[in-house]
Amino acid sequence: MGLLEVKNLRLSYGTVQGIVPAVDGVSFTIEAGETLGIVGESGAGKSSLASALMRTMPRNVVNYTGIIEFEGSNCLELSDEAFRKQIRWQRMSMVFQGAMDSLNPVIKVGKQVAEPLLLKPGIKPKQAYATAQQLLKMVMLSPEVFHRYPHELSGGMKQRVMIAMALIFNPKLILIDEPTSALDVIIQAQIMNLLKRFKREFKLSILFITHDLALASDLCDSIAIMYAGEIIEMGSAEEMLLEPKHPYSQKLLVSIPRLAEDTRPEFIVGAPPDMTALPPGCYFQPRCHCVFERCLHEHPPSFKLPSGRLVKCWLYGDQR
Amino acid sequence: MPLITRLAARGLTLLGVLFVVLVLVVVTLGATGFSDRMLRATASEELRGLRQSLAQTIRDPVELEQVLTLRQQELFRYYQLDRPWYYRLPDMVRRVVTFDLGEARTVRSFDGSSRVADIVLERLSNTIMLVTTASVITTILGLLIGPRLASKVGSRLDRVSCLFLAFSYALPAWWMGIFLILGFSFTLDLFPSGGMFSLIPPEGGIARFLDLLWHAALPVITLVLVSFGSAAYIIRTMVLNTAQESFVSVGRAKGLPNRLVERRYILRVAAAPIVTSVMLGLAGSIGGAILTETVFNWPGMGRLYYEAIMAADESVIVALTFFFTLIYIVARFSLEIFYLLLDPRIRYV
Amino acid sequence: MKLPATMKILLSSGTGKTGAGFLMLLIAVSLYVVSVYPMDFGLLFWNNPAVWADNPKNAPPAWTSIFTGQKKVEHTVFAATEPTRVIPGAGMDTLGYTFDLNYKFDEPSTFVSFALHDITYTSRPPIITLLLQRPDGKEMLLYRHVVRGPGPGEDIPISRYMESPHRVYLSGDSTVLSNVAGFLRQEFGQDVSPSDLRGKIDRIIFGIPAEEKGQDFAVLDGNYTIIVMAQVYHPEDSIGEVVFVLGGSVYGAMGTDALGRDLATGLLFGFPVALLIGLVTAVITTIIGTFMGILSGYKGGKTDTIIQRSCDILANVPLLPILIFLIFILGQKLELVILILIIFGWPGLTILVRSMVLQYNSSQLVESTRALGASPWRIMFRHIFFQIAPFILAQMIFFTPAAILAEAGLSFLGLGDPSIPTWGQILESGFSTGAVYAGYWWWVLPPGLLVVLAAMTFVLLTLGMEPVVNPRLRR
Amino acid sequence: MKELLVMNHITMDFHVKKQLFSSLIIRAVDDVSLKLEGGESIGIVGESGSGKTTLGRLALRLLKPTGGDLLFRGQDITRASEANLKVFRRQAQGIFQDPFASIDPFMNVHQILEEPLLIHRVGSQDVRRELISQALKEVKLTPVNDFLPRYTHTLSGGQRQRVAVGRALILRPDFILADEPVSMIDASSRAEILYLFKELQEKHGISFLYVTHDIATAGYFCRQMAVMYLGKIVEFGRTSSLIRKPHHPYTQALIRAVPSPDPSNRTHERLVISGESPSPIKPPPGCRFHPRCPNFIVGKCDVKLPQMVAVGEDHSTACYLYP
Repeated sequence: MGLLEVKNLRLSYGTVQGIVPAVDGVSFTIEAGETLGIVGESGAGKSSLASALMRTMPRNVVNYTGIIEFEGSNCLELSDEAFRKQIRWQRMSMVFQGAMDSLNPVIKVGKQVAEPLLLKPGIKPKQAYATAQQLLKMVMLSPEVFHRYPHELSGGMKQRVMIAMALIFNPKLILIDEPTSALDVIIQAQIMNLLKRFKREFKLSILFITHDLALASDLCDSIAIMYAGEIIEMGSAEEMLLEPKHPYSQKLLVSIPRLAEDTRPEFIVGAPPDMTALPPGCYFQPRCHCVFERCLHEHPPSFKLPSGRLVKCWLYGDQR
Repeated sequence: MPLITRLAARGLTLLGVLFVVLVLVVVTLGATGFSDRMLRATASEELRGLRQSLAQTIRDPVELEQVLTLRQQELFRYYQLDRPWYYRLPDMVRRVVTFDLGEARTVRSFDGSSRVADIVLERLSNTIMLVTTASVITTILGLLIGPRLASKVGSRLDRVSCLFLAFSYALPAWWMGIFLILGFSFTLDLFPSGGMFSLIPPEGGIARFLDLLWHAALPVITLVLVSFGSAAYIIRTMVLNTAQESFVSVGRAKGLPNRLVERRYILRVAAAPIVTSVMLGLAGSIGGAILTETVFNWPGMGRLYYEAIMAADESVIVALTFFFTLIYIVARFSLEIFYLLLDPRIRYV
Repeated sequence: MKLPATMKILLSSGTGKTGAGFLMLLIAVSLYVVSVYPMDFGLLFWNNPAVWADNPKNAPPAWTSIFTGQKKVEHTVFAATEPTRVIPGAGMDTLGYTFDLNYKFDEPSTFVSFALHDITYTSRPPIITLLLQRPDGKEMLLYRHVVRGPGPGEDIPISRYMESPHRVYLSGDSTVLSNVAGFLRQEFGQDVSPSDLRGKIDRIIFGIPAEEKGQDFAVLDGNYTIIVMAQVYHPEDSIGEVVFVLGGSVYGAMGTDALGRDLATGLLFGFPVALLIGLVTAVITTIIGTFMGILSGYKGGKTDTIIQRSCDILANVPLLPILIFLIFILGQKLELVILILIIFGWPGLTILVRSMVLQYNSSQLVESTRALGASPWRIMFRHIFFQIAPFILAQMIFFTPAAILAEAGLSFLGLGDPSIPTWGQILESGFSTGAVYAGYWWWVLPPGLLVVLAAMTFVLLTLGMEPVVNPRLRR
Repeated sequence: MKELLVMNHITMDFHVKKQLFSSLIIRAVDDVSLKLEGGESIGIVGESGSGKTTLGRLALRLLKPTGGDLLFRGQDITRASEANLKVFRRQAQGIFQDPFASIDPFMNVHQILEEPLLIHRVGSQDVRRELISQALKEVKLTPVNDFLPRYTHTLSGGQRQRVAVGRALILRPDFILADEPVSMIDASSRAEILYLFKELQEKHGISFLYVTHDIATAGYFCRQMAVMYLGKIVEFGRTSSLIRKPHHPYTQALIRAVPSPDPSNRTHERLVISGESPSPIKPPPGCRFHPRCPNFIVGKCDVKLPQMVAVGEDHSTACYLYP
């Protein structure tokens, strides 16, 4: 029994063009202390998945079904208020994308970090602030940052504050959504080192969301690749990075330019699918280099390979 | 300190505004010959009086004319009527700036003084009282309603309210006033149709105050009705914009109760622009007070302005234009300070 | 965003639809008025007391009878230019004019009057007789008039009543008094002296002696016929127009004011005027404001400094007091009002546009277009302008009610342009003559309501534009 | 090959209004010299605040440099007026980071591609139409007629950027500045744009200045590379040698920080320099990098600015570690 078990999660938005699926029947499990990477390109539904787990979806959600079992309780059965009181931030917290505007500009950093703790009955403000100070120290920020306003900090510092903030309740699971996409490579490496250390020291479970497969390799024990709202392949980091099975995963891996080797990066022809008008059959079929007759008409289910890896591709349809 | 420099820059600009308005007023008066006519009238008034008193002592008509001509030249020199109007310009500006506002021709203060400064000053507090009360009520209403609409944007309530807010914005203060007079004063006879106190004001502090409240009710309701629509709408829009920011969803995700998120993450952040826009609108409603006071016969500066225009009393008009600008500018400057206090982002730039 | 798309979004909201509907209404009424009314309506009609002389003063609208339950006399004017029939006779013709009057009111008329226009004759002056046929079968001679004969040396044909008509206030005319006294004596056997009937004429001609005590005459309902007979002695002789006025206590669709002016006509004329004030001011303000804003933001340097300083000052001036002052000193001209509104209106927009343009200045759009070698004008008005166009359109719509309200407020203070009647002025005349305190609601409420309608139209359109300007609100 | 674009000791200062009458100077680019030869490609690599973007804008003369000279085909264009730059504007084009922001959303593809032709008054309507369809074919937006009437919001990021490339290409320029052209594009489409660049370079002999924070894509596309830190070039060299044997500690740190998809990554922390790049308002004295440098020599690095020294064939760096 994993820490977080997601089964057949669906999330759609109601828009002018009609109902647009964002997360389309996603299932995965995160064990305690494990890190799962969700990798996908823009529009693949990664961030919608995160908001579905944290229940921070925009208002125009029309379809929100499935099972999210976290530490034994089904989150979808909890009322908003119960979810907020029992789970959100205390047991499952999140580091948001775009640290630049994720902090309240008119509240001092220290108070923002301590804020959720301050609201807990029985906790003295002094205690809460001390915890916040300590967390800031842990993310390698100087103590004076506590009294600063967000706009006085650099992007890297803000992202550290966001990480400190997510740790205030010492949660079991942290969702981390593109933590470094706006940062420079060196700062990115610093942050990744920090996360790596926390993961090790606190036995944290992490759901790491990124568009960058290389970055995912820095942290993740297993990796799931998303395309058009679905997980099309999922397996251990070793398998996924050394021997991806799905044509999309393969192409994604070789599209990364490498500094050390002389291999030419490759690309996938065509554009990502329009979520309002998905193609028939496999969603990846119009761009796939291995496409055959069946792909055009039938949507592939997840096939479990002997190693335990899941692939949504007809190429593996006969290997049960 | 950049904070002080910013304020100084704003202050300078606003003083510039005051000065430009003043010059505009004075030049308009001078270039249209208005000021000439007024001063001539004053001079000839004085001469007529002189002629009457002199006629008692000087019997010789030729001599009388001579004396009068001499006196006239003297007076013209005194009023600087012997030179084109623009020579008087610096002097006029200086006088107004130093609150040496001169004498009114026909308008009088309540105790009969003809000094413009007396007339204006005794009315100033009445206007400020009216406008401030209305502003405070409007802001509170706006803050109660705006965020509520923002949280339900697109709903039936929001759409209906928007219609109502549009109606409120489109409502002219004077007409609203007339409407209320017709309804509550003429038909229902619940409130007085005008004035600030009853004809014979009741004795005693509390009774007097209640009398004032009774008289102020309709004008205040009028001002609130015509301005709270735009105030609520501005607040709704700003709250709506702020609510889309990602730090708000972070606040929610942090497990903070909804009310707290609304207060600390939306209202608090949007406070600076909200206060500015709402107050700016209200500073503009000093103009609206001119009309409201006229309708309700409220003895404030607006009513005075109307009376002065009807009586073509130049010096009162100049003084009032100056005062309206001054109040407006003081209000704007206090806003700047307020903004700086509310928004840490500005403070440290 | 393209214009059709903008329109689509605008019309997709309830507020936008309502606003557009109101706008159509305003435009339709305005077009009607412009095509029917003379341009100098204000001087020729509205402010010309002679035109309204026959009307009842301070009369409420005719439809108010429905609510009061009492059938008030509706002010009616019977006029004819051509005779209903011509009765040939020996040496003379009789021109007959008949008007049917269905009298179904609960009260006598407030007055009756009779007027003759443009009479031409050759030999003998015509004789005109006014008769009233009553529902009780009795016929009443009201008035007889012999046109003044030719003076010495007057040319033939002789014209009379060309400049000013021959008007008789029948309710007070002495010959009418004696005619009515005669009628009473003959038909009802009442012997009264004409002077006793002063002030009772209307009650008698539309009534019969009352049976109940305390009342001398009761209203006689039914069909009356007003007959005008003119005896002319030459085929060329003509009568321009005969007019019989039944003075009512209610009038038309919107009632009358203290001068007897038909408020409906003035209110109708206010439509195109309000639209003109609003749109002209808004369009010119927007053009200047946008131009200056783009110029200031894109050019920078000295141009920017100069424009910014001017804006800082002009935008901080309290508008209404200055407007009042300038109009008072410079004269009550509508053009002047519009001019002043524009002068103090553009800086606000310029400041907004400038700040938007500044964002675009360092944008990749402007950089890439500059790198292509595009001229500043092309960048400013082909690229930047289109990016902010929806916003500018919204601002323009938003300016319109502000201008309408400002003019109305000014008019309300008695500073309106006297040659052009506006809603504000109609209200002002009501307010300054104490109509409010006399309860003449029909005089003060409709003009204000129309100001609200016109202003609200544009506020609603602005609200409808909201999702266009702020894409976050699009759903 | 002849020198196409030469930057001689270019300096760029920005004035930031701080107070009513005084302003702060930010030196975004400090004494940078660079030569771009015909048909060549140089990558400018650096983090935010390094001045790489400013350098790119200077190369297109979108900014007037505060100091130094800018020569294009031997002609001094440092202070030329916009009117005199007409020829330069035709021969030098730019492709910018955000293909959504750099293209007018009110124009369809046809109008976007026609704009440079209209600005430079090229050809009749028929000629222009022909040129446009040629350019679209070159950036592989086919069938051409499907794309001509489309607005950019209906295109994917990669397609939009190809429209931008087409627009830059249509005047047959000699020089293209590509400022982070692939950073906003999905990873799986990046290589496509880079291949397109390479193809155009080989086919038309266009020179590229490739400004990026991503040393990996630059490493693939550019023959030479300049690494910038706080307004200065700290290392310059042929890409192969610079990436294999980076000399400057900053370049080394930059290369180490680039993640590669290796499952063993998660088992150990990456070696990384601490701290963040300081503000260019108050750059540190001496070597700009010394406060973060692991090899910092007290009394030397923090005193005097190191000069560029050759450390190999066509490879130089500004660091006291290399005499």
